[in-house]
Parts: sequence; C-alpha cells; structure tokens
Amino acid sequence: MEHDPRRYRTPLWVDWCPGCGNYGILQAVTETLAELGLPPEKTAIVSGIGCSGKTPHYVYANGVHTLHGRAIPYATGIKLARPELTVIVEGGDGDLLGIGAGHFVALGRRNIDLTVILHNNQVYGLTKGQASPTLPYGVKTKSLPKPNIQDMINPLALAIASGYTFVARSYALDIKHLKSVLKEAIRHRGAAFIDVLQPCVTYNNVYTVHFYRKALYRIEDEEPDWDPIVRSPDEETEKKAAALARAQEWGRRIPLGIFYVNKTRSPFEHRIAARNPLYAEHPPANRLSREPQQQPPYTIEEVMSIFKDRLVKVKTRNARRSGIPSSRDRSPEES
Amino acid sequence: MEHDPRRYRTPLWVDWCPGCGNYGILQAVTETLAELGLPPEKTAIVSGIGCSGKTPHYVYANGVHTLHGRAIPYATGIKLARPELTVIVEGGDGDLLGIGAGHFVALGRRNIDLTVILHNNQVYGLTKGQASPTLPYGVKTKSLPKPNIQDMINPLALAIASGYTFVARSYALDIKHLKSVLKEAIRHRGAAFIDVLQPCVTYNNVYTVHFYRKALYRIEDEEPDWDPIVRSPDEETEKKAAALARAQEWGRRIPLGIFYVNKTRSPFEHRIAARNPLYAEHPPANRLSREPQQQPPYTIEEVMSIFKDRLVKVKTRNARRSGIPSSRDRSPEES
Amino acid sequence: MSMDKPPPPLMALIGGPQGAGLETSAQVLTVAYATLGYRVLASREYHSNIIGRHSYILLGVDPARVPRGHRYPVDVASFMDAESVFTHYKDVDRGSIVFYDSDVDNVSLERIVSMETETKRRLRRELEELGVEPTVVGVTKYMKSMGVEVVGFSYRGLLSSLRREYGIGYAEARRYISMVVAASVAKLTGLSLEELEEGLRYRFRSRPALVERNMAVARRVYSHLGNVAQIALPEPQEPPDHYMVMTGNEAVAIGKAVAGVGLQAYYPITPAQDESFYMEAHEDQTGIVVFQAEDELAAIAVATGAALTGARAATATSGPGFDLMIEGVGWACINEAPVAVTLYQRGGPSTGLPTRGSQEDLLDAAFAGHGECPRIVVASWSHEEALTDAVEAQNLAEEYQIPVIHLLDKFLANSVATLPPPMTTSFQIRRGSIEPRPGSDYRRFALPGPVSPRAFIGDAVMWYTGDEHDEYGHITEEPETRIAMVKKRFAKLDEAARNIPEEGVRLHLYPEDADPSGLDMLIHSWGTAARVTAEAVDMLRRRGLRAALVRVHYFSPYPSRLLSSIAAEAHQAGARLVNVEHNYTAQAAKIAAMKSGVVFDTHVLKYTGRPIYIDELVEALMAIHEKGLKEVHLGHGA
Amino acid sequence: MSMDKPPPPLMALIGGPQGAGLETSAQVLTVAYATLGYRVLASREYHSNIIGRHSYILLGVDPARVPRGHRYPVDVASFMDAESVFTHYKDVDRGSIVFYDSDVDNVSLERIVSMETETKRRLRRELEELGVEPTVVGVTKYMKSMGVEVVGFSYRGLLSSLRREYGIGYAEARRYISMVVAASVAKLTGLSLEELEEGLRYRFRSRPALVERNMAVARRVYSHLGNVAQIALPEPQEPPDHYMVMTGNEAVAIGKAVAGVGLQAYYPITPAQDESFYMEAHEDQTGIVVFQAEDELAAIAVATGAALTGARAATATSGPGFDLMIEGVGWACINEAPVAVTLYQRGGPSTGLPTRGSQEDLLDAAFAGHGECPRIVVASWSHEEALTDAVEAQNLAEEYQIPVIHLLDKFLANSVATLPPPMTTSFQIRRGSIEPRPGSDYRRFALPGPVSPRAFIGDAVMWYTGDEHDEYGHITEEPETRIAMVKKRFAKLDEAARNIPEEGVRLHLYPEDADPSGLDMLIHSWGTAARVTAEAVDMLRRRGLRAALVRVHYFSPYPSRLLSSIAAEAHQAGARLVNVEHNYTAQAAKIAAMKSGVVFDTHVLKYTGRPIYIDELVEALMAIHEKGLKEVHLGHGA
Ligand SMILES: Cc1ncc(C[n+]2csc(CCOP(=O)(O)OP(=O)(O)O)c2C)c(N)n1
Ligand SMILES: Cc1ncc(C[n+]2csc(CCOP(=O)(O)OP(=O)(O)O)c2C)c(N)n1
Ligand code: SF4
Ligand code: SF4
Ligand SMILES: [Mg+2]
Ligand SMILES: [Mg+2]
Repeated sequence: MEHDPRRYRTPLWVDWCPGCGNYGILQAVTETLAELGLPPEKTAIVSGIGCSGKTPHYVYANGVHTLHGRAIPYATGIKLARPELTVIVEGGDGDLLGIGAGHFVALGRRNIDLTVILHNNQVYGLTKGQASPTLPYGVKTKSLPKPNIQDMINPLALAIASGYTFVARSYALDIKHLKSVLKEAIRHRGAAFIDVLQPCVTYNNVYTVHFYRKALYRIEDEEPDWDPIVRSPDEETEKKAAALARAQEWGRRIPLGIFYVNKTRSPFEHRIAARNPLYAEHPPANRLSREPQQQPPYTIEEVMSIFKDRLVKVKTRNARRSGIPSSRDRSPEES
Repeated sequence: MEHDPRRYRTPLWVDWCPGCGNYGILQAVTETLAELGLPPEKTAIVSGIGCSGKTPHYVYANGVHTLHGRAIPYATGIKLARPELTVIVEGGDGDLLGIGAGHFVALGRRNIDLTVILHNNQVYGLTKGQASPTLPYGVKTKSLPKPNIQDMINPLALAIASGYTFVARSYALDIKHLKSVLKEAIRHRGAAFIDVLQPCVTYNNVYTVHFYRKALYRIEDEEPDWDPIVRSPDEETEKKAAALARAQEWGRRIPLGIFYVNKTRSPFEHRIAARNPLYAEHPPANRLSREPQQQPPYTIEEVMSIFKDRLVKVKTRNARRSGIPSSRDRSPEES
Repeated sequence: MSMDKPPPPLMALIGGPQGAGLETSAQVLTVAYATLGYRVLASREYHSNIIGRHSYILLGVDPARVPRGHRYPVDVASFMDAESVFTHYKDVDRGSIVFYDSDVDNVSLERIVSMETETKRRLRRELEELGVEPTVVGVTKYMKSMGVEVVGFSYRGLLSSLRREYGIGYAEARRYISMVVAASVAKLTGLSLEELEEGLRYRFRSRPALVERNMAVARRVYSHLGNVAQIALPEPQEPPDHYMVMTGNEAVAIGKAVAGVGLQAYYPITPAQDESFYMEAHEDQTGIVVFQAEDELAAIAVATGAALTGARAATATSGPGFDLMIEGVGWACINEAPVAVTLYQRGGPSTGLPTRGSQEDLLDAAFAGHGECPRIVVASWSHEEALTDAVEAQNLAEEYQIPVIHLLDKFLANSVATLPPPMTTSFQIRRGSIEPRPGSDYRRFALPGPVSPRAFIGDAVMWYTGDEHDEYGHITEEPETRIAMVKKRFAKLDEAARNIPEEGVRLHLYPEDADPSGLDMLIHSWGTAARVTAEAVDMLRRRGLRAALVRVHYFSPYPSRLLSSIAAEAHQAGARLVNVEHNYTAQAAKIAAMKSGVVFDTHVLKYTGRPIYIDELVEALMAIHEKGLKEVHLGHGA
Repeated sequence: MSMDKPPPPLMALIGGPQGAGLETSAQVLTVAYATLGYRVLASREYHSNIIGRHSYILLGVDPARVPRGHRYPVDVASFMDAESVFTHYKDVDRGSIVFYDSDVDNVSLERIVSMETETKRRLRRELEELGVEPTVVGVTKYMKSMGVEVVGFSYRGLLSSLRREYGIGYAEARRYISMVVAASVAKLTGLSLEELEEGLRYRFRSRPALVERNMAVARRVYSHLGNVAQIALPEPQEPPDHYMVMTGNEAVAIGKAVAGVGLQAYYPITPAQDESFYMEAHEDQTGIVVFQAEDELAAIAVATGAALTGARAATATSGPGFDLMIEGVGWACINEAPVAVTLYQRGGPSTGLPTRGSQEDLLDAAFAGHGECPRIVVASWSHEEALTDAVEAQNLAEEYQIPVIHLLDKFLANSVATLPPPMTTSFQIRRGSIEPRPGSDYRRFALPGPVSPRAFIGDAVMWYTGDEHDEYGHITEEPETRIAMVKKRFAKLDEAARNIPEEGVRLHLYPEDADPSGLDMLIHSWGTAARVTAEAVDMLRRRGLRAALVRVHYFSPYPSRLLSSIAAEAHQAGARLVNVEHNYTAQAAKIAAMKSGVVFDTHVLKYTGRPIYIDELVEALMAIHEKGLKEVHLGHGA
C-alpha cells in the first residue's frame, strides 16, 4: 500500500462549482485514507444523491453512489456483510436529515461501525438551492424567493439523541481539523457522525467562507479541559447533557470539535456476533466460495437437523403394528 | 354540542386484546374531546398502521387511518388545508419512530399545530411483537426469540432535538393525568408530542402494568418548582437542557409530566399566513365553493396579470412601421 | 359421497376466535396425520387483529399427495364458539359431522360482538330467508335437517373439572379448548389416542408436562364421541421416512438457507414476516444474518449493499412494502446487483385485506418502477416449488446479475403442508461469472455484456451509481454508452430466455401429456390458483370434459412462444380459452395478451381474499362449458 | 434549403457551459421573436450538474405555429466555448452559419476537461475517421469544407474592453457572453437591434441598467457581423396580441392555478421542481399553499390529506419520486380521494439520466402499486395541452373521486413555447357529486356508487382507512362488501369511459380527416414523440406517402374500441402499422396489445435522453417504408 494521497483520487474531472466546500472535504477524505493506510479495496465510500453524492467517484476506493436518502442503509448492508471493511457515508443535509432522517435516526440506535460525514451546506445544492433541514428559520439565501419558514435541525443534537457514539463538527475548509476529527471517527468502533460545515458558493450566500471565518471556534479553545469521552456507563448522562448544551450554540459563534464519544456501547457487529456464533468467522460475504458452481452449503441430513423443529418421522399403522420402534424413541428434538 | 363522552365513541366493537393499554388512551381521548367541547366534524384523528392505528374508528370524529408511518404527513395536509380543525395524530412506536421517524423529525422543524400521541408499547403489536425502536437494548419480551440488539430511542429527547414546542409523557392507565396533559397539548399552538406508555399485554411482558406501577413518578413530585415553559427566547437553551437531562431518566424510575413547552416559536400556519396574504381568509379548503359546477377562479385578464412575468406583448414589424405605440410603453411589469 | 366428490378425501374445518389456540389444534392434527404417512394441507383464514375475531383452518388430508386445494362442504367441522357455528353453518352438508359447544346453544346472532356488522347483516338476512331462528340451537337444528350429524359437548363442564383437577384459573383452563377441537377431529377421522399423541408430543416437545394434561382432555372428548360414526381414511400410499411440516413462509426460509443466503433484511409485514422470523430463530445454526430494518426502503438497500460484497442477499415483503422497495429494485437493476425479493401477495389495494390472499400484484411485480428495469419474475404454485424457486431465485439473480421477484401469496405463505425433506444434492449453487483476479483496471460493467465478470467490494475497487454509467461505474450521459448499457441490461433477459426452457420450466401444461389440439377447454392460470385449477382439471376430465391447464411459472422471461403455440392449437381445435385468477382485472391474461398476443377472454375471477375452492371452481368451469358464460366471479368462504 | 426541408423554417442552436448564461440568451431571443409575432419552441439539453458541463439550446422559430419539434442540421449555431464547437460540428451543414470564439482556435479536444471521457473518445474516433485535426481550428476548417459559413469573433477582445469600460472583473465581464451569443443569432436571423432590445428589456425588467450594457455588447456583435448574409424569416401569420412565453412546467403551474388548486405539496426533483418553484413565486397572488415536504412519501400524503378537506390538491414529481408516492396513490385509490400527480418522465432506470427526457414511465404510471388500483392516466403532447390537461386532471379527479396521473416528460417540462394566454372562459370547474348537507349518518362510500356524494372533513364526520371498508369507511373483511367495493372502484373507469369521448379526446387521429382505409402507414405514438411524429407525417405526405398518426391521449380509460377499429381498417387496407416512442421496450405498443389487441410490430425507438428529431424520424420512417425494417433505434443529439 502506498501512502500517497494522489493514489486515492480518481482521474475524473470534478464537476463541482469552482470554490465549492466539497473540494475541501474530498481532500480531507483522500488524505485521511492515505494517512491511515486504508487499502482502497477494503474501503467503501457510500453516498446519497446531491452534489455531495458524487464524492465516491472522485475517490480511489470502492464507491457506491446510491439513492437519495438511502446511503446509510446501503452502507449498513455492506458493513454487516463484510465487517472487515472501512465504510464511510457521505451525504448532503437534505439527503441525511431530510428524506433520509429515518435512517439517520435508526443508525444511532444500532451503533453500527460506520462513519457518517454530513456535507452541510444548508441547501439542496443539486436541485438548485432550496432550503435544507439545516437552514435556520427566517434565513433567505439568494436561491430562495422568500425567507425560510421552517426551523433548522441541529444535526449534533439529533445525532446525540439518536444514539451515535461519536459526534463531532468540523469545517470543510479547515482540512487539518477535519482530517484529525475524521481519523478519530474512523478509528472509533461504532456509529460516528461528523457535521461538516460546507460553503455552497452558488446558492448559499449567507453561510459563506466569510461568515464562517468569523463565527467558528474550537471548543477546546474556550473550554481547555473539555472531555467529551464517556468511559464508563455512569458518565453517560452527564456527558450527553454537556454535549447537548454545547451543541445548542448556533449563531454568531459556532463551536467545532468533538462533542461526544461513548466507548461503553458495543458496536452492532459485536452484538450480532454475540447471538450468531458463525458471524465472526463466516460473515455473509464469505458464506459461499467464489466458485461459479458449487454445492449447497447443507446436505439433506444437515437440513433435517437444522430445521428439525419441522421434521416429522413417519410411522404408519402398518409399521406400528409390525412393532418397528416408535418414533417416540427418536423425537425431532433428539435427532 | 353535547359534552357527553359517549358521544365521542362509535358503536363499533373494539378489537384490541382485553387489558390492552390502548383502551385507556381511547378513553382519555374521547373524554378530552368531550370536555374541551370540540365539535366532531371540526376534529380529525389521524393514525398510521398498528394496533394503535385503529383508534380513529372508535372515536366519533373524523377518522383518517392512513399508511404505516405516514400519519403526520396526512395530518399536515388536513391541518394546512383547513387550519380551523383540531388535528390529533395517534401512532405506534414503530409507526412514528421507526418507519415514520423522518416525518416525526420534520414536524418538529415546522411546528405545525398538531398533537401527536405516541402509543408506546415498545413492540410492533399488530405484526406480533417484534422489537420497536423504543425497546431498550438487551430486553427480551416473550415475543422475541432473543434479547433486543438495538438501543432504544428516547422519544422525548428526539422530540426536543427535532423542535417540538410541547413535549410530555403520560401513562395509558392514568387517565386523569393523560387527559390533563392532552388538554394542554391540544390547547398549545404548535407541534405537541406526548409519549404515552402503553402496556401491551399480549407481547410485552417486561413493561407491564406491574412494572409501571413501581417505576412511574411525576416530575413535580420530585421537583416541586419544575417549570418547563420557555416564555422568552433567552430561556430556550436552559429549559431545553433541563428537559433533555430529565428525559434521560429511564429504568427503575421513569418520570411523567410536561418536559418542555416553548411559547416563543410561531406555529407554521402563522408563518404561511405571513408570506401568503390570502391564506388566513382563503385556506386551501375554501378556495373553491361547494358548487359542483363553477367558473375558474380567474378571468383571462387576471391570469395575464398574475403571471405577467411570462407575458409578451406582440408588436409586429407592420405594427412598428405603422407607428402603433411601442410595447415599451406598457411593459409587462406595468400591465 | 357423490361420485365426483373431489380429492382430498378428507376435509376438516376448525373454527374459533383468534388467539384461542386454533393453530395448536391444527398443528397437532397435521403432525398426527403426517406421522401416519398422510399428506396434509392446512390453510388458515384470519382477521387483521390479534385476539378475538373469528378465525378458521381448513385441513385437507390425502393418502397419496399434498392436497392442491380445499373444497366445500367439509366432512368434519369442529367449533370453539358460537360465532363459528353461525359463520360456517353452510360449509357442511349431508354426511358431514359437526362438533360444537352445546353450552352456547342459546346464544343469538345479535349477541356475537366480535362479528363484523356487515357479516352479521348478511347472516341475519340469510337465516331469515331460510326461516331459521338466529340462535345456535336454531342453526344446529337447521343443519340436522339438512342431514348433518351435529354433536354437542359441554365445554363448560370440561373446563370446570379441569380447574378443579389442576387448580388452575379460567383463562388457563380455556387453553385446553384447542385440544378439545383437535381431539374431536382426530376421533371423528379414526385416529387412536396414541396416534393423536404423536401430534401433541411434537407440539409440546419442550414442555412434556403439557402433553399429559392435554391427553386427559383428549380422552374426555374421545369417550364422549365413542358412539359417533367415524370417517374412514384410506391407507396412505408410499409414505416417505420423514416429512417436513412447513408453511410456505418456512419453505422459502429453508430454500434461502439451502441457497447459501448470507443476509436477509426485512421489515415485518403480513404475510411475509414469518419467513424472516423462522430464519431468525435458526440464525445460530445457519449463520444467516437476519436484519430487521427500520422500513422497507432500508430493507432492500441493506440487502443490495450486502450483495455488492459477494453475499447472497434477500428480502421478503408484501405489497405495501414492495411499493417502498421499488426505487431500490431500480437501483439494483441499473447496477446489475443480484438481489432477490420474495413478494407475498395479499388483498389490496393499500392496506386492503392485509391477512387475506390474492394474486393482485403481478402487474406491479412486472412493471412497477420508473425507467426500464429488466427483472426476472417467477411465481410458485406449491410449497415444494416455493422452496426450489427460492433457491433458483438466488441462482438467477447471480447468473444474470439482475433483480429477481419471487411471487407467492398469502394462501401459500400461511398454509402448512407435508413435504419430503429437500434433496439438497439435486440443488446447485450457480453464481454466474466471477472475476477470479480483478486487477486495478477492473471494469464492473465491462461491455458488451450482458453479464460482466463480477468482483466484490472488499476484493477490488469498483464504482456503483444509480446514474447511467460507463464500464467502470462512473456517471456518463454520452448517448453511445447509454445505448450500449440499455442493450446490455436487456440482453440479460434474452440470454435467460435462451437458457431457461419454456416447456416444463417457464410454462407447465397439465396434464403433461395433454394434446392441445384435442381439448374442449384450455385453462390458463398461475400460482396457487393454478394449483386448484389442476385439481379441477382432473375432476372435469373425470366428467368427460377434455380440459387442460396451462400454467405460467415465469412471467419474465415470458414463455411467449410456447404459450402462443399451445393456445393457437387449442383455439384452432375449437377449445374454449379460459383464464382463472385471484384478482379482478385478470392480470396474467393481460400479460399473455401483451407478450404473446394470446387472448383469454373468458374469466373465472375471485377477489374476496379467500382462496379459490375446488368445488366452486369446477362449478364455474362447468357453467362456462355448458352455458357459455364469459365471466364468473367466485365468492365462497367466510 | 432542399424542397422538403421540414418546418420550422428557422432552427438555431446555442451552446456553452452550464451556468454561463445560455438560458438568458435563449430567453432574450425567444421574447424578441415572440414580440415580432413569431412562434418559438426552445429546448434545453443539460447535464446533471450545476456548473461547467456542456449545455445547449435549440430554438425553432415559425411564422404560423409553435414548432412541433426540432431538426438538424440547424441554420444558425452560436457557441460560447471550444467544447461546443467539438460537440456540435456535425449539427450544421451546407448553408448553415456558425458563430464562435476565435480565441479558442488552438484548443485541442484533449484539453477540454469538462467533456465526458466517453464523449471525448467518440469524438476523437470520429475526427480521426474524417481526417480532421482535433482542434477547434481543425474542426472549423472541416465545417467550412462542408459548405458551412463559419464566423469567428474574439471574445477576449470584447471582454477586456468591457472590463476597462465598466471597471468590472473578469467573472462579471464573462456574464456578457450570453449577450454575444444572443446578438449573433439575432443578427444572423435578421432582427434589428431595436427588436433584440425587446427581449433584453423583458429579461432585465427589474434591472434596466443591465439593458444598456448588454445593448452595447450587442452593437459590437452586430457591427462585427455587418457583412454576413442573413437568414430571412417569413412574416408571422396572424399573431395574437399577447403571447405567454412559458415552459411546460409553467404551463402546468398556470393550469393548476386556473383549476383552483389550493395546495401543492412537492419535494424537489428534476425536471418537476420548476413547476413548484413557479407556483411558489406566485403564492402571494394566487394564495396557493406550496408546501416543500421532507420527501415524496410525505408529498403525496400531504396533498391527499388536503384533498379530504375539500381543497383541490396536487403534487408533481419525476420517476424516483413517483416510486415513493405509489403507496400513497394506492391509499388515495381505496379512499376514493381525488389527487392529481403530475409525473415528468426523465431517463431511467434509477437516477438514470436525471436531466434528460424519456417516455419510460408509462407502464409504471399505469400499473405500479400493489393490489388493484383504478386510476386515470392522461399524457399531454404540447405545452397548450399540458395546461388544459392540468385543469382537466383536477376535474376528473373530483368527478370520479380517483387518482389521476398526468404524464409529461422533460422535453416538455423544460422547453419554452409561445402560447396565447389561456382562455379561462373556456374552462369549467367540475367538482362532481357533492353532498350539500351531510347528516350524522353520512356514508362517505355509499353504495352502489361508483361516485358517492362527497362531504369534506370539517363539514361532517366520516372515516377513511387504507383497509377495505364499509360504506362509512370502517374496516371490513366481509366478502360481500369487499366485492361491492371492488366493483364500485372499477366502475369509475367504466363511467369515465362512457363520458369521455374516444374520438378527438382520448385518441387523436392526425390529420383529423385521414381515412384509415387509404393509408400506406399508420403511426402510433404518444406525448412529445407523437408531436414530432405529426410533423413527420406532414413531411411524409409531402413526399407522397399516405401516412397518418394515431395518438393516444388517455391511457386510462383507454380508447380500445376506436384504436382497434382504426388499426383494423388500416391493416386491412395494407398499411404498415408503426409505433414511435421514446423508450426501449415500446411501452405504449404493449398497452395497445394488452387493451385493444392491436399489434404494432414495427418500432422507431429512442432512449438516449435526447428528443426525437424530425429529420431522423422522417429518415427512419422512410427506411421502414422502403426497406421494410422492423425496428429502428434513433441516436442523434449531443
Ligand atoms: C427520491 C428522490 N427525490 C428527489 C430527488 C432529487 N434530488 C437530488 S439531490 C436532492 C437534494 C440534494 O440536497 P442535499 O442532500 O443537501 O445535497 P447537496 O446537493 O446540497 O450536496 C434532491 C432533492 C432524488 N434524486 N430522488
Ligand atoms: C409499508 C408497511 N410495512 C409494514 C407494514 C406492517 N405493519 C403493520 S403494523 C406494523 C407495526 C406496528 O407497530 P407499532 O407502530 O408500534 O404499532 P402497534 O401495533 O404496536 O400499536 C407493521 C410493521 C405495513 N402495514 N406497511
Ligand atoms: S451547487 Fe453548491 S454544493 Fe453544489 S457543487 Fe455548486 S457550490 Fe458545491
Ligand atoms: S397486541 Fe398488544 S398493543 Fe395490540 S391490541 Fe393486543 S395488547 Fe394491545
Ligand atoms: Mg445540501
Ligand atoms: Mg407499538
């Protein structure tokens, strides 16, 4: 494995608008993959639909550009079937928190080992700049005919309430910060979420580079002994509350950093393994071999044994009369 | 209008299991409608699919039994089209927080004046007792082959994070408490949410009447000066944090009561009215008359005026040459 | 029994309120018959609620083969409650035996609160027309007057002695009612107590104490029925050593295990859910990951994601869930992802009749989804085929890298049949073209296709997108590539059509050796309706009518050529072309017209959610033959 | 121009990168022509990205009627950049005039980064075969050699003088390129500066300062082109006083306003979204509530909920969104809720070609959804009809209490046409049966139907459920009621079929007075493909081929009777039956076979996402006529 970041870029022309914040996220992602030395074939970038949704095509790793809102379930299937993979979800704010909000919430509940990167530009970029669920009430971007009449979703609060065990915020143009958070997120075993503030130069003239330059600060700069990590279950309530309180801040000042990490909850893959003893060694992707033609995994006897709860031994009246041992002696449960 | 609670029950046989908590919720709802004197024809009960989904059929008021997970959007359409109505959503935990979680979150963002009652029995009742999103990790009800491997969603935290402006919890068998909370919720102008703990006698042998009898307490009993109401915007962060902290409690002790009320955010209907001057007087339901045959709402001149941004006055070369006044004198914007 | 009383030779009906143990009764009986070597088909009708509404099970018992359907009147009926008596009084006739609770004799129709208003209204009208008093005793009298043997038994008497004897409460005692019902049917069909006990020991294999108590109940029933004439069952023919007694849901679950499925993602919905529950219950032995998704949008996505890594992946649902999956089916289609959807049809539209059956989703399965999405559509007609098709669905999905819709219905899903254990040696796992060593220039969608060698995420690097794409999987809008990719995707169906024979695979003629040019009637059908039709064909033939069934098994790739040649031959010979389906719009006939130009313009249709019964079907077909009717709508079944 | 060079008499093409102002150019030109009284059809092709990929617009200008399609070669082409030159060099021919940026002369094909790899590969191959150097200058030389007049203009020169003059930056100066393009086409087609200015003043009516600056640019272009020969446009015929210059999206939006729609719920998706945006922009004047839902599952539910209160309610989407709506369509169906879905077809399957057009969603619109769900399906073929059908969709939805799917496509949605303002006096609002004074025993689903008098939530008490239900809307599973309700719902289509004439409404014959028994060729088509076909029919007739078009307007209720009688007559007279569609599987022909037994077995198909062009269609039809081809796939268009 070379650790050359260019190795993680495909030669495709990137068709985002010049100046788009997505370029920063793309750079941070490819450099992080390189620095972590993640083999491209063991890595999958899964996206929904939107400007952000095109990211996988620009990364030299497995790329799965799915349906609007459904990146998380596709990523779930990939990860559960082949738990050795590093799976990263990239989605827009409309994609993950609008049409995909149900899946976003469900992932929190499961704590699957995925890293979810929110390209948060407060608009539906690809469909020409409508308000997304993260645009605050009363804001009018240049793409809107009138000010937004919906309140904003706070992605961090929603992630914490949903059960994500790693919750952070970074900024598309602060590549160093984004990379460091991203590394932590990928290393974290469980559902990790990063809210990445991403300027959209074409439609969002409110949350601009200029705006963010003034508003952003790092939590640690304000609260030097900030420790978001839950190390034992009894710390959970308090740390969650602190994280939620900090997450409320949105306006003239916007905090960046890691808000909440819970290391006490087991990732879903472990939970499956605990109840499915074959999972660890034979995850779904490896249940069959790569041979084009093969035998079924079970013999007829194995089928009869596995599904013995449906097995009935026949003992006809003739047999009974002729004194052949009653099936009582070999009940299904014993066979 | 008679205020006789029986007036709000239909003569149908209720086909819930004997002992089901839903009977309590049904009683509380019908009595509340009676006590508030809400005219049945001006009231709509909207449900999803599940045992809980059958509620509308038992209430003598408009009943709309919709699709699994979609009660909130149907209720939204009804309310926006006819804002004078009182619209109540009843849904199961699978319905509202599983398949319908995206709509649940979206309603918070909009603060539409709906009252959402969660029939929280921690299982998918109608489909025979699978774990719902509110069943805690590790719990095994009698309907499950193995303990639950998903974490629970905290409905209160999710509602608060999503932006609901009235958030409470009550208990299906404490009809007095439920009625009092329900009245507040209906009176509240904005998105109101009540998590109603509802024993399912058939599938859930963990969260039983017996369990709840011991675990439930009222917030005010523990914290007599509990005041969940945000009366000015600057109280919001603090009250929200307090509500979220209290909402975390789930286990041997479970709080009931009103967790959070925000009176400073305007309901969606007002926001529409603010940008659509015809809304208050001519909401969608009243734009046409009840006449089977009628004229279109606009004359040709009105169409030309409303859509004048697409109007072009023809001025042929002949006309130009013959000196007829140039269309410059009557540009579309002036017409 | 009249000469042409159709097989199966024994038909029993047991009825009672939902949640009162009817399934236990049926299981005990089914296993008892199976242990003796009989083939059984047991089908359940139930309401979409949990407890209290009326429910009933029809059991067909046959010495030679699994019954292909049910018929009325039944030979034996055993009822738990008054509602059952009212509901089924017309399902018995001269020679039938009815067993019921004599304590409810005085219950009137009006007092049955759990009965639907509409049903009550219909029954009130019927009884009035017959001049029958609307009470249980009135109805039993009527039955007797029709030649039915009616036997009462005091359930209350039994219950109070059980409460005394075991020191148990009323609710617990009531659980033994299911045994009363089972024992009554067993006794009336000639099973010895010991033979009945086989069923009980299967049922309560983990709680042997219950066997004893239930046997005590059975003995009470047996002695009460000591003098009643029994219905004699012919000896079973060549029974196997073992049966597997399974529902259609379970047959599919076992098929998926045999096929090597690694992950099943689902969201619960009637009547699909039991398949996933059954898989989940065996997770620790099969290793299959059974994943309960948050909705069906997610279920298909999770399954498809898994498929991209090389897992065999599946999902199962019914109509409403399929609606939500269809965008995902389109994604799988353009991405040539092998994913199999098991679609159990129930009564629609919308929530419709959620616990009743239908064949209403065929056009949906074939054409839903925007854009043009080639897919394979296969419809099973029996439990055995449900299992083999579940295996084949996985094979076809991987061989052609295409979504496969496996159509079943509630009738199959929720009915229990006795099958020989699946001969796994006769199954093959065919994974299609796999790239053994994908290089760094691997092209997932290498042209011209139709099947590009597959590599898996985790073994190589590749791209997938719902957009039209180039060979690598990167988005393109170039017209030339677009044309090539559309053709590549549709060529899969052409190739499948070349490889999968029409005769005997995509299309079945029954009897197999029927000569289309010597027919009075060619009947077109599919799925469980076709299976009942096969039975009807036998009966019509016994009556001298030269009938044959043409059964469509694959709706895509469609057996156009063979169907049109058979139909043309039959038509030319003057045969009537008749279509039998469980829907209102004759969907399979529409596809026949569309895909092979064959017009079946005489229809037997049913859409009440209850199965098509052999007797009503035979009657309809005879009426068509004799009176030239063009359309008959069936309605039997409570 | 050759004798049979088809109308429209003027065809212009303008090309450049997305986001560079091409739509401004087109709007300025369209309004300028319209002001003079010409009819215009302007169609845009663009990629699914925001900025930078190649995009182009075809403008057809006609003195007598709105062009029914576009054709190649174009008469005038004006290009913003080098990519356009490469992309369109084959779209011009002898007699055409090309205007381009002479500063890009040395740009080579390889340097165009925004061009798709596949397209570049194709062009490289083409140029190599022609022996043309792959640079702009090489290509312009080639064009000249073919008899094209090629005029270069230094954009850089213009831009630097603008920057100097106005003290503006490079990016701002570049915005004036759109004016260069507009002015070049205007000048080459004989518009005076003053005439061009009409378009500019419309475009910048709220920013008059921009008009002046743009006119300065126009003057530079005009003077540069002083000597180039112009294409003369015939005088416009009987122009109206006003045109409304609108897209198909806007036509539907205006239609909905005229129909009295009260609420439109939508979720943004190409190419549907502009309809809702346009409605939203006029919300304060119409009072229509335009509601941006969180997804399409919600959009249809919100619209349906609104409909239950008596509002006229609508939604608009394209394929992927329709997939998500289909469960809601089923709910509306069983609840007899009037809801109209405007479905704009784009290239599929899945995300497919999201900004390109198709006719791929017909079978989906007709058959998607589980269970059996009667619906009305109507497909518009022109802007004018898009508007009237939008009104009619609302009327039919309420008259029959049924969901209506209004099918359009991206070609119609995103193209601009000049229409007379809609004569609202010719429209009628028909709300169907309304219960004036619903009592306390009101039955929303009173039998026998098919249309029960409607009351609204807020005026009375009623129940709705997705389950099968009784007359009150309460759940029932009683077979008799089930049968009555299924029949009630389907009787709506029978009634609609009785009331809506086949001739001239559900089906159109073109020319209207064509005699089916005197034809060489009967061509079956629908939607925008049919509109292009009408143009082709005129041309074929001019060439002496007796052709006629049969255009299906309503796919449900289907004009079975009339279609089969016309087809039979034509067939008998020896006419060839040909089908023209913008899809791969000939969907409308499949429906014709299914619903009227008519087999169109010769097909002209296109599925590249680009519109069917008049010239390629005429050529294909001639080839079919002359060589007896059975299937022609069209591929023209960059
Ligand atoms: C089912 C469905 N509905 C709608 C769309 C249209 N659509 C494409 S991208 C998009 C929104 C993109 O917004 P966001 O997720 O914020 O991504 P961004 O473009 O801002 O990165 C929408 C609505 C779609 N592709 N599929
Ligand atoms: C699209 C769809 N998927 C699945 C179902 C099946 N279904 C009906 S009710 C239900 C879950 C009910 O659980 P919950 O919402 O908690 O309600 P409860 O029965 O517990 O009141 C499900 C999965 C459905 N009706 N529609
Ligand atoms: S529209 Fe916005 S988000 Fe999309 S590519 Fe352009 S700048 Fe980026
Ligand atoms: S299954 Fe549970 S929730 Fe449903 S009716 Fe029975 S007790 Fe109530
Ligand atoms: Mg966005
Ligand atoms: Mg529940």
